[in-house]
Parts: sequence; structure tokens; C-alpha cells
Amino acid sequence: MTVLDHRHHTPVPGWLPGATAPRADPAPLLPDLSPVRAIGTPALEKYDPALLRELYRRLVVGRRYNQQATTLTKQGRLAVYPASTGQEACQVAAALVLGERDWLFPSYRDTLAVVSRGVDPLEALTLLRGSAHTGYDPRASRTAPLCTPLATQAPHAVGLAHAARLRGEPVVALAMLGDGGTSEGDFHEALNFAAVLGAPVVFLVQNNGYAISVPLSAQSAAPSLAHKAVGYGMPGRLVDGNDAPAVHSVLTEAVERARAGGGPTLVEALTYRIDAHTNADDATRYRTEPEVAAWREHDPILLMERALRGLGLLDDRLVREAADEAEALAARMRAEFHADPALDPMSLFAHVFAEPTPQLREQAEQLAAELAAEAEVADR
Amino acid sequence: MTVLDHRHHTPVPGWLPGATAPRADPAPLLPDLSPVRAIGTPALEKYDPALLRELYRRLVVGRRYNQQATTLTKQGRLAVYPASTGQEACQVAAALVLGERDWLFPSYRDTLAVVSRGVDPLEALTLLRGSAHTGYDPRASRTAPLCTPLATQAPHAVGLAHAARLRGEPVVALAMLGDGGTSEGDFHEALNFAAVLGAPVVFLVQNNGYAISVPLSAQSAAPSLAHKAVGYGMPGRLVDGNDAPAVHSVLTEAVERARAGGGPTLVEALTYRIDAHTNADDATRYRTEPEVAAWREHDPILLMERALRGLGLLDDRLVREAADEAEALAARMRAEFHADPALDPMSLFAHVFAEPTPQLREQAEQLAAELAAEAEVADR
Amino acid sequence: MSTASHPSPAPTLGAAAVRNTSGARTASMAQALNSALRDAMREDPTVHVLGEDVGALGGVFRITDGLTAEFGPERCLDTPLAEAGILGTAIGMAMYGLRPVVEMQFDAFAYPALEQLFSHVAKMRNRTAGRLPLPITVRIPYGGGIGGVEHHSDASEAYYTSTPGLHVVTPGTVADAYGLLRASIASDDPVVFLEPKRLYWGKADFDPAAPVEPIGRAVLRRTGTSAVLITYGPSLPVCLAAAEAAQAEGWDLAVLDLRTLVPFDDETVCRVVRSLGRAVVVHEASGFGGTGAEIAARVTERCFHHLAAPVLRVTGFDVPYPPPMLEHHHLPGVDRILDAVARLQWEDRG
Amino acid sequence: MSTASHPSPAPTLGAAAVRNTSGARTASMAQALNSALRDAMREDPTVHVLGEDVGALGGVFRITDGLTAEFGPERCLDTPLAEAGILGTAIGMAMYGLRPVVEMQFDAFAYPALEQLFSHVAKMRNRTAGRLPLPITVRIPYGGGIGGVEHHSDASEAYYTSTPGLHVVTPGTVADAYGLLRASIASDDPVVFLEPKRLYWGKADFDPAAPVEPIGRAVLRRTGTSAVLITYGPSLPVCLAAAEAAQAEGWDLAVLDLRTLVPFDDETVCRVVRSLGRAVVVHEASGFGGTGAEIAARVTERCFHHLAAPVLRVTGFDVPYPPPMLEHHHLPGVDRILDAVARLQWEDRG
Ligand SMILES: Cc1ncc(C[n+]2csc(CCOP(=O)(O)OP(=O)(O)O)c2C)c(N)n1
Ligand SMILES: Cc1ncc(C[n+]2csc(CCOP(=O)(O)OP(=O)(O)O)c2C)c(N)n1
Ligand SMILES: [Mg+2]
Ligand SMILES: [Mg+2]
Repeated sequence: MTVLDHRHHTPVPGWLPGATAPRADPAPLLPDLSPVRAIGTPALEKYDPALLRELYRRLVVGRRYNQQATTLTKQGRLAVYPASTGQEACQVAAALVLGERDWLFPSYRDTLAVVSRGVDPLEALTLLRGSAHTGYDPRASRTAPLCTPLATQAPHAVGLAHAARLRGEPVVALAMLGDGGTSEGDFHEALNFAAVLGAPVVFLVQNNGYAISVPLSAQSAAPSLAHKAVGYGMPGRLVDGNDAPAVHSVLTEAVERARAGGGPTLVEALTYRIDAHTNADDATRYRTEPEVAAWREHDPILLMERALRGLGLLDDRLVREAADEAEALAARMRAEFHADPALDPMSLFAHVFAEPTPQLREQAEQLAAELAAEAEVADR
Repeated sequence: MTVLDHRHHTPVPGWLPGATAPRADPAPLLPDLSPVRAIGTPALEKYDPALLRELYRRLVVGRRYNQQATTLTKQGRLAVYPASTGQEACQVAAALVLGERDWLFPSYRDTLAVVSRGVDPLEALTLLRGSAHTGYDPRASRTAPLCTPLATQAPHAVGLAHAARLRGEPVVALAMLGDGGTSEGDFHEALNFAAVLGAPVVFLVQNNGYAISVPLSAQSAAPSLAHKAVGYGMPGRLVDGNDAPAVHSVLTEAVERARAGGGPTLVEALTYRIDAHTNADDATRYRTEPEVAAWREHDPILLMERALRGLGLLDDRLVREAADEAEALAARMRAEFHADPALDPMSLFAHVFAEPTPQLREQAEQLAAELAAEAEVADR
Repeated sequence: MSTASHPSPAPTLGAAAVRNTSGARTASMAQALNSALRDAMREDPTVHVLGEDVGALGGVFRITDGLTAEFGPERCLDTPLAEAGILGTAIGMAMYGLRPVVEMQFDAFAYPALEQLFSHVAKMRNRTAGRLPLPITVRIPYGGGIGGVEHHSDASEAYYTSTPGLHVVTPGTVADAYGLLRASIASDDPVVFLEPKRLYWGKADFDPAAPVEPIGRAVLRRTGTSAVLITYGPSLPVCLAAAEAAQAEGWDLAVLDLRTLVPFDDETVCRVVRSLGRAVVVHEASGFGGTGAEIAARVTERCFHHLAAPVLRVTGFDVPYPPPMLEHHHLPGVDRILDAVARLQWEDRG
Repeated sequence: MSTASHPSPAPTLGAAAVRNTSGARTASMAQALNSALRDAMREDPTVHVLGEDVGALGGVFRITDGLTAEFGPERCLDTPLAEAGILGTAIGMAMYGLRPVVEMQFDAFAYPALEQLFSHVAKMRNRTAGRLPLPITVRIPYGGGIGGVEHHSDASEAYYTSTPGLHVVTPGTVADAYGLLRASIASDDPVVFLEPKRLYWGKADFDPAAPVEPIGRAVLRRTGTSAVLITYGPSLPVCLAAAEAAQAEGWDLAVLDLRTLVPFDDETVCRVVRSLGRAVVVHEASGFGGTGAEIAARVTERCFHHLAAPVLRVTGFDVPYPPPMLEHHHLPGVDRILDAVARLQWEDRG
């Protein structure tokens, strides 16, 4: 029996003569309407204290990363930065639940997840700096390029996970999307392919309430975005996206299920984008300060501090270590982004194809001549 | 309060300070896993006998239409014909439930629904004859052109229904799709737009088990296609698509709900394509004779005869009237399609734009000269 | 940037194509586009705007600023995030008699809607023998030069100009932005209206009361006696700057602004090319298969014996759009244009 | 139809470009494509086929016939009905090291996948500085002449040729169908492989053991001394027929088959054009913005002083593809080609 054989029966309604195939039961696929939470619940006590401390540390570092990147835009060192401030629990957990051979498929907002996977911030941020499209090696880091055309990375995750499964390799792909991205056709097609193929993929939708200025209520009328799962025949899970341990558990369960051959899962994490869409956006045009303030009260770091304190796990050393690591990262970012990168204009023609075409060779010569002429003028 | 105002609140999770908006309850949106049926159930007795007789008559006529059109392909009078043999209950009911000002959005397989709406078969079949893209007047007949690119007609139905609602006109749009069409991104986007806008649309998916050769099991892993509805926040309904009274009721309810401002509904009708995909297809490559035979036992006309007989409504006169009407239609089709149509080559340039561009005028002159030269040669 | 438009080039190339604009006010192209939408919506209740973020935000470029406030969400609608859905919905609205104006947020984000555009928008009138015209305007901010990251700078006009059934319009001045958008919305045919992003913020005088230009007419922005630069949209100011710089080299260059790519103004273009005998086509889209190829090919077909040199093209390179820090090497600039002018075989002239 | 292919045109135009094909067998283009897929899958386990109906049915044109039977559904997969999903999934498979071959069922049904094609397939290698090449072959049956109803006959090559980062290949003979598909699958770059539907059933000898042609090389299918017809894919047999018919009018026409539109074989094309001085580009796609515009423009740029007449184009009209009963009026035929040849200003020749 091959990995695709399970598909090859035709379900026929039971009232037909000779029809036997049962239709799948929707009940286990439906998410609970109240999001999974760990903090403030008895479940918290079952977590490994080391994991909780690790999550805290990473949240603190992640917040600092977001702040420093935003500052770099003000200094003209980044062209644009879509901050994940307020969404750090999702970013950090997404990176943490994956094994080394698993793949992450981030959207343009998910540089923190990429950095949390171990990619150098300078490399993770070349796109937003404006110096190169993708600064890191996707194969080496098992991290797809940051994806800007919304939801288009979702089928890539499916294809990669499917390919790995065909090869018998226990690789899971995790695709990150926004609430707005769920409206795109590519989201739908990816989820359907994943379920039909039984591909080991996890779809993490960070529902931060807005797609730029458009609120969720103008994006979807569904009971929850996680409810979309049932229409594909995969389980949907709803989680408090600011509750880092809860996100970590829900994702871990989905990753393990995928790795064990159980197929894809759709996870909706309820969170909030505290900053504007990007540094170029004016969020006052479409949302109110009280709304933002309410979410500041539900900040993932605050929640985590509360959780650790309740368990007696928040000691000065941890606080200091986290703060130090955060500052070290920020300092490194400032230093690394201080200088303008040295870029080679001739790189325009690199890697368009494996071998440059005759046309590209001609055009490269043209640019080289232009550059030489410019240099001559500059020398004079 | 305007028609769009209902959208403009942001649902916030209930555990947030000050958050009040409840999330929609999924329960009423979920279809029953066993399809709605009328025939063979006590519900049948509540139907208007006139309607039941009308459905029977139209099924018989519809079957004959399918047969005659298929025969015309064998005689080279139609270029291709995608028969709806076996699916007549859906075709006929879809046309019957709509009022005069409502709009039908058929797919390429739904010429019978178009004819059942009152469009002349000759006009309905120009596409498949090969003489013109759309032979009927969509505005006059409130019937969109037959749509070949799968699922692309679904957002059109949403836009039209939305426009009518904005104008305060009680128009409903009914879009017809196949099971395969539900996999396309346009299906997803249309359903989401419809639900968010609260547009008066009904989506009728005729699940006939196959998309050309691909069985439903390779198309979707969902408990049913109707379960997709919950992910958009609209009700899903599952119906025995060969049970004409049941299809009629389920669609009528959906149309009425839409007309009353209750928004869209997704209806999945379980049916079967008895003929091959088109006359050009070889269905033996992908399905077995026993499977087809089982469905022949569940034929919509057989079911309807059984129902009428049970209620004592199937008299000789009805049988004869239906047969006569069917034969009259077939005779008209044979007569109308007997001759080759007189086509004007210059019509290539008609209706590309409101006014021909200078380029098209030049090109039309070129073709006219070519035709004149050909005529000259022919004359010699 | 030139402040004036002119319905058609002056009969003799010696006359400057400058019109007095009475009642003119100063505005950016973004503001002129916003005025055009507002005025069209005020005058015609069937005009509806829809797209991503066109409501409270006023669009990421603020082209729809204030429209929802004035006309309500029924007339200016924030849609879910799905471009095929947006255009497909607009098609249905047009079928019911409305006149939708769709905003695509950026060039590359119009691609999900290409099936709806190619298979329905471009064909519906023809498919229905004229019974279902689709008076839809699809506004697409396009091109680079604004420091945008990948997928935000595609010059995608070739996809549209090679699709029969679409009008393709692209303004190069503030006045044309207003006039051509009004004309596009008023057109009973579908129009792909390409807005050069990098010209959004440049200001100039314009007179909203001036008669609306018909689409389909090119205009001579600068007269000249040596050769003509044929261009449109984002490259117009670059060509005007090149013509200015060319004077120092002894060339007196005319600059022709096509304004409408489909239908193409063969008459005006050929008249100018024939009188000068030398032409360079300039656009920022990649050269191979770009719209410039059509322009060069048709001008050559029609003016062959008037040409002293082949019609040359100055375009972006045949590469994916580069990252912002390198984009100036990709985009045709004054020097690259003058290099091409220098190759117009002046030696033949003696 | 000509039965032979040749790696590059003979150095002198007098020599016939005919090769002896030992081990040749007779096959239709559809069968040759099927053999190419099968042989590629046998030789390289990373080659995977996916698309709609490619399994049990063998594709609506039977190009994938028997592949699932031989290689299993893992290697030849019937996907759900969603073109963006198919291509997007193929991208992910390629990222993991597979070599996917995607079938789009018809030209117009590739449009839903254009965003994946333009924004990812064409750009991924460049976006990742060469670290994530995508060796994907996208097979698209294209063009008309088979009596297909609307949306089944689009000649859509301009969308692909104007997108930097894609190779675009289209065979005109049975032998090339085999050889070029093998070369495309073997290529480390993405290839849009356009299959001329109306040539699927034409038979000719071909030798699967013959060396695989590199992509990027045009070939002279017929030598001639008067002028050259430059063409590709579906129009190749029409051009050969026109050249045959032209003899009666006293013209000895060469016929050049481009085979690969991107990269373009400037060298071969220019060599032929320069030696003859007259050229007509023939394709069935609409003329405006069609690939023929690029060919005419670049040939003119490079061969201007060798041209006795402008490079003319013979193409489909700028209209949506007509219904089957009228398509022969749209498609370039022998007469329309000869009309163009007659306009190549023979009077200049004296
Ligand atoms: C296909 C496509 N359409 C439009 C855009 C422009 N755009 C960039 S981000 C964005 C909003 C995304 O919202 P969401 O998916 O909720 O993600 P978030 O920004 O909240 O993280 C839009 C419309 C895009 N990148 N891709
Ligand atoms: C976008 C698109 N892709 C592919 C096709 C080719 N095609 C025509 S019918 C068909 C199968 C449709 O299956 P389904 O939706 O179940 O409808 P049915 O034929 O069963 O009525 C396919 C793949 C198409 N018409 N449009
Ligand atoms: Mg969001
Ligand atoms: Mg079906």
C-alpha cells in the first residue's frame, strides 16, 4: 500500500445499493469555539519549566527585535518593516516546534520566526532592507523565502511536505499566514491539496484582527477561521495566540500528528498587531486607541510573566539573561545595519537562469559599459 | 442602517476586557450528514400534486433533450455535448425555483437548466454547436453565458446579487457548479464574498462523483462538500440530487432565505453523470459498469415515477403529455440543427469594443479583401 | 514635469503643445485621481469603487481617500482580500448595470485576477454579441522607482496590451490622470488603467473642468527636429529630462506620450516618426516581449521608408525586478536613452 | 509535415537541413510526447507528473497515457481541480529536489496559475541568489484549429515570453516534441512547454535515440533564396505549405522554425534574415503585443541595413478567439502569408 492509496475509493451515499464507504465524521474536525489557553488554567502546571522559561526568554528577545527593526526604519536603515509586535508568541512558537529537518514557510511579516529558527537577522532582513530579495539560504535553513504575495506560500508547503513524504522522510512543513490571507484562492487550494494528499503540513493562521485596515468582520463571516478546516476534512484548532505555551502545545500536537502520517491541521491563533501594518501605515485611520489598549493588557510577554510568576519560575537571573540577550541582539542589529551594503550592480543578471542567455549576456555588457562610462566621468 | 452596516463590528474573543461580540454559532450552518430526501419519506405527501406532475413532465422532457443533443453530436450537428443525463432533477429544479427577475449562472454542463428557464435550445446550444459563443440574450433571459472556466461564474453571481440588493431589488442569483469546481480558488473567494456581503445567492453544487475522470475521493476529503459552508459562515445543505422534489424544496428554501435578506446558502446535490463527460470522453477508462448500473437504479425519472405512482398521480394522460412534449422538443431540435448556420466571417470584428478601434477597422478591411479575393477565385 | 495636455499633436511639429489652463489648481497625480473618482461618483450613481483597503484607509496610496466617508460603504467597498473575487464580483455588478472601478493594490497583486480579466472581462461583450458589455475600470498602480520590495514594482503592461478586448490607458501627467480616468470610467468598454506609482506625488497644475480627453490619442509633449522619444506613463518625465540633456549634445528631441496603449494612436505616432525619421521607444518594463516591441514593430511596418535608422528600444533588462537598492540600474535613465539616441546612425545624415 | 530536425541551420543556406534518422519509428506528436515523459520518468526517479486527469484517463489528449499504470500515482498524480494549487504544489516539490512536470489541461485554464508562475516560478532562482532553482516543466496545450469551443484555443505565448525568468519552448515537429520535451525536463530552469494542439495527431518518423536538442536553437526547415518565413509551433506546417505554394508565384521561400522563443536564437535568425533581406513573421496569436512583435522588432534592430522591406507580421486578428465555425478566418493561412510576401516590396529589387 503506497502513501496515496488511501484516496482511491469513491465514497458513495449510504442509501445507494451496494454503497459502503462511510463519509468522514465532521465532529472531531470542528474546533472548540473557545480558544485553547494554558496560562491561567491548570494545564500550565504540566509544562516543562525549562520550556516555559525558554518561551519567556524568546518572547523578550523577540520584542526587542521588533523594536530595533522598527527603529532601523526610522533611521533609514530598513526600507520598510512589518512588525510582529504583539504576535511574538506565535512567531517564537512556530520556530520552536519544528525540528531541524522540518521546513518553515513564512509570510512577509514573519521575520521573527525566521530569526528564531536561527537565521541571522541581517540575512533575514535583506528583503526589508532593500539590498537583496532573500538573504539566507533556504535549503540550509529549511526556511522558504519570506513570501509577499499572500497565501501563495501555502501550496509550496504542501508540495514540499508531500515530496518529503513520498521519499519516506519524516519532514513537516509549517506555513504561516494572516487572517486576510485566508480569503485568497491559494489558501483554499493549498488546504484542499494537503487534505487530499494527506500531506504533513501545519497551517498557522495568525488572526491579528486586521488585513492592513480591513477588520476581520469584513474579511470573513465564519464562526472562526479554524472552522474552515472541516470543509477540507482536516481538524481545525483555535488557540489564544498570545498565550505562548498554548500556541506551543497546539502546534506541537499538529506537527506530531502530521509527522505520524495523520495529515494536515489548520490552527487559528487569536492575536493582535500592536504596531501599525508597517512603519508606513497610519493605523489611526481604522482602529481606536481603546481597542489597542485592551490588547496591550493581553500582551504575550505580560501573560508569560504572570504565568512564570505564578509558578515561581521568574527569577532575576532569567529576567537579566533575557534582557541581556535582547540587548545583545539589538546591538548586533545596529552594528550590522550601520553601514550601507556593498552591492554589485552586475548581480542584476546573476541567477536569472542557470546559464545566462545570449540576451542577458548582451544586456550585462551594456550595463557594464554604462558603469564604466559613469566611473570615467566620476574620475574626471 | 444600510445593507452593509451589519459587517462593521470587529468580533473580539470573549475573554478580552470589554469584548462583547459573540461569534456565530456553527451548529445551524452544518448540513445533516444524511441527504435530504422527499421520495420514500412522509414529506412527499405535503407537496403540491401539480408541482410533482410538473417535475415529472420536465424530467422526461429534459432526458429527451439530453438524448437528442447527444445524437446531434454523432451526426456532426453539435461540436461537443456535455450531457446532464442522470442529473435532470438538479437541472430542472434549478430553473424552476427562480422567479422571472432572478438570475441563473450556469456552467457549461447546464444547458438543460438554461432551456428549462425558457431559452430556445438552438440559442442555448450555439456554444456547443460551434457557431457562436452565446446564442441567447443574457439580460432578456436573466441567464448568464454558459461558463467554461470552472467556478469563475460564482463571483459573478455574487456581484450581480449584491448589485441588485444595493438597488433594493429582490433579485436572487443561483450559481451552478460541479464537484470539481469546488476545488478552484474562485469558488472559495465567491462564497466568502457572498457571506461577508450577505448577498442573495444560492450556490448549487451538483456532485456527480467525477470531474472528468477524477473521482470525488481525489477531489476532496471533506465529510461532504456542503460542509464547506461553515467555513464561510453560511448554511450548508446536502440533498439527494436525483430526488427532484427534495432538490426543489431545498433550493426553494435557500432562494427564499436569500430573498428575505438572510444571505447565501451552499447546497450540495448528490447525483451521478450517467453519460461520459462529453461525447468525446471514454468513461470506461475510469469507472466501472456496476457503479453506473447502481446509479441507473437511482435514476431521477424512475424515482419520480415511483413517487407519483405511490401518490396515485401518474396517469396515462400525464405520461403521454410528457412523452409528446419530449418528442416535440426533439423534433424541433432535429429540424433546427439540420441546416448549417449562415455565419458572417466579418462578425469576428463585431462587439470586441463598443466602437471598433482603428486597428480592428484595418483588420476588418484586410479580411474583407481576402474574402473578396476568395469569392473571385471561386467565381472563375 | 510638463503641465499641459493637448487633444492631439499640433499639425506642424513646430507648434508647442501647450494649452492655457484656466481654473487650474495645483495637485499631485494622487490627488487628481482621487478627484476623478469623486467627481465620477458624484455625477453617476452607478459608479462603485471596490478593492482592498479602499475604505477607511483610502487605499495604500490614498487614491480613494474620503470616498467611503462621502458615499458610504455601498459605493466604496472594502472587500475581502482576494483579487479574483474582487474582479469577479465587479463583473457581476457590471452585468447588473453598475460601473465598477476596481483597485488592485499593486501590479503583482493583480495576477490572481488574470483569469477573470482574460477570460471574462476582455471577452464578455464579444461572447454575448454586444449584449453584456462590461464597463469596468481596473486601476493598477504599476512600475518601480519607489523603493518597493519585490512584487511591488512590476511593469506588467505587456500582459494587458497583448489581450484583445481590453483598453489599456496610462497617464503621464497630473492632468491626464484626471482626464483619462474620467474617460476610462465613462467608457462602455473595460479599461485597464495603469497608474505610474512613482509619479503619484509629483505636483502640477490641472483644471478638472477642462474637457475630458478621449482615450486613444497620443500627444506630443515636446517638439523636436532630430528624433522622437516614444514613451508613456512612468518614463515620460525621464524622456523629457533626456530631451533636455540632449540639447547639450546637439540633438533636438521630440517626446511623444502615448497615454493610451490600446487602442494605439497609429496616426499621430506615424506622422511624427515619418517627419523625423528616427525614433527611440522608452519604457521601464523588460524589453523582451514588452509593449515597446509592438510599438517598434508597427512603426517600422508603417514608416519603413522614412526611417534613417532602426527604431531602437530603451527598456528595463530582461530580469526579475531587482531589489530597491539596485533598481536604478534597471530603470532606463537619461544616459541610457542618450546612448540609444547616439546609435541612431547620425553618420548617415552626413 | 517535415520529418527532420537539425541542431542548427546549415552554414550555407543552400544545404538542406535534413538528417538521416536511423532507428526511426513513426509516431504522432502526442505519442512522441508520451514517450518523452515515459523515458524521462524511467531514467530519472525525481521526475514527477501532476495535473488534472493525467492518471487513469491519461490526460484529455492522452499525453500521459499509461504513466500512472507504470509508475504509480506517486509519480503521475491526478490532482484536485485547481491550477494554482497544482503549480504551487509543484513548486514545493521542486524545492525538495523533485523535477515536476505539470500538465495544464488547456491554454486558458493555465490562467488561474499565472500568479504562481509569474511571482514564483519565474523568479525563485533569482530571488534566492541561485539557491532554490525550480526545474519545473509546465506543459500547456495551446492554440486553435481543433474546433474547440471558447477558452480552448488561446494562443497565449505572449504572456510567457514577456515574463523574465521563464524559458518558452514550442515544438513544431514530432521529433522536436520528443527532443525538446526531454531537454525541457532535463533543464534546471523552469520551462513553459507549449504544445500545438492541432499538431498532436500528425504522424512522422522520429528517432527517440537521437541526441537531445539543446533548447534555444532555431532550425531552418526549408532553404530558400527570396525571403524567409519565421515561425514556430502550430504555424510551422502552414508556413511550409505557403512556401510550397509560393513556388508557383516565383518565390523561393525559406522557413525558419524558432522552436524556442526564450532564449531567442538571435544568431541563427539574423544570419538568415541578413542573407535574404526579407522576412515575414507568422503566428496564430493575435498580432498586437504578440511574440511576433518582439521578433520583428529585434530582427529589425539587428539587421536594419540588410532589409529590403520591413519585417511583416501575419497573425491572428486582435479579437477574442472566435467560435469554431469561424476560426479558419482568424488563423493565418497560406493566402494570408502569400499576401504578406507580395507586400515585401519586390519592386525595389528591380
Ligand atoms: C496577493 C496579494 N494581494 C495583496 C497584497 C497586499 N497586502 C500586503 S499585506 C496585506 C494585508 C495582509 O493581511 P493579513 O493576511 O491579515 O496579514 P497581516 O498583515 O495582518 O499579518 C495586503 C493586502 C499582497 N501582498 N498580496
Ligand atoms: C479553470 C478550468 N480548469 C480546467 C477545465 C477543464 N475541465 C472542463 S470540465 C472539467 C471537469 C469539471 O468537473 P466538475 O466541476 O465536477 O463538473 P462536471 O463536469 O462533473 O459537471 C475540467 C477539468 C476548465 N473548464 N476550467
Ligand atoms: Mg491580519
Ligand atoms: Mg462532477
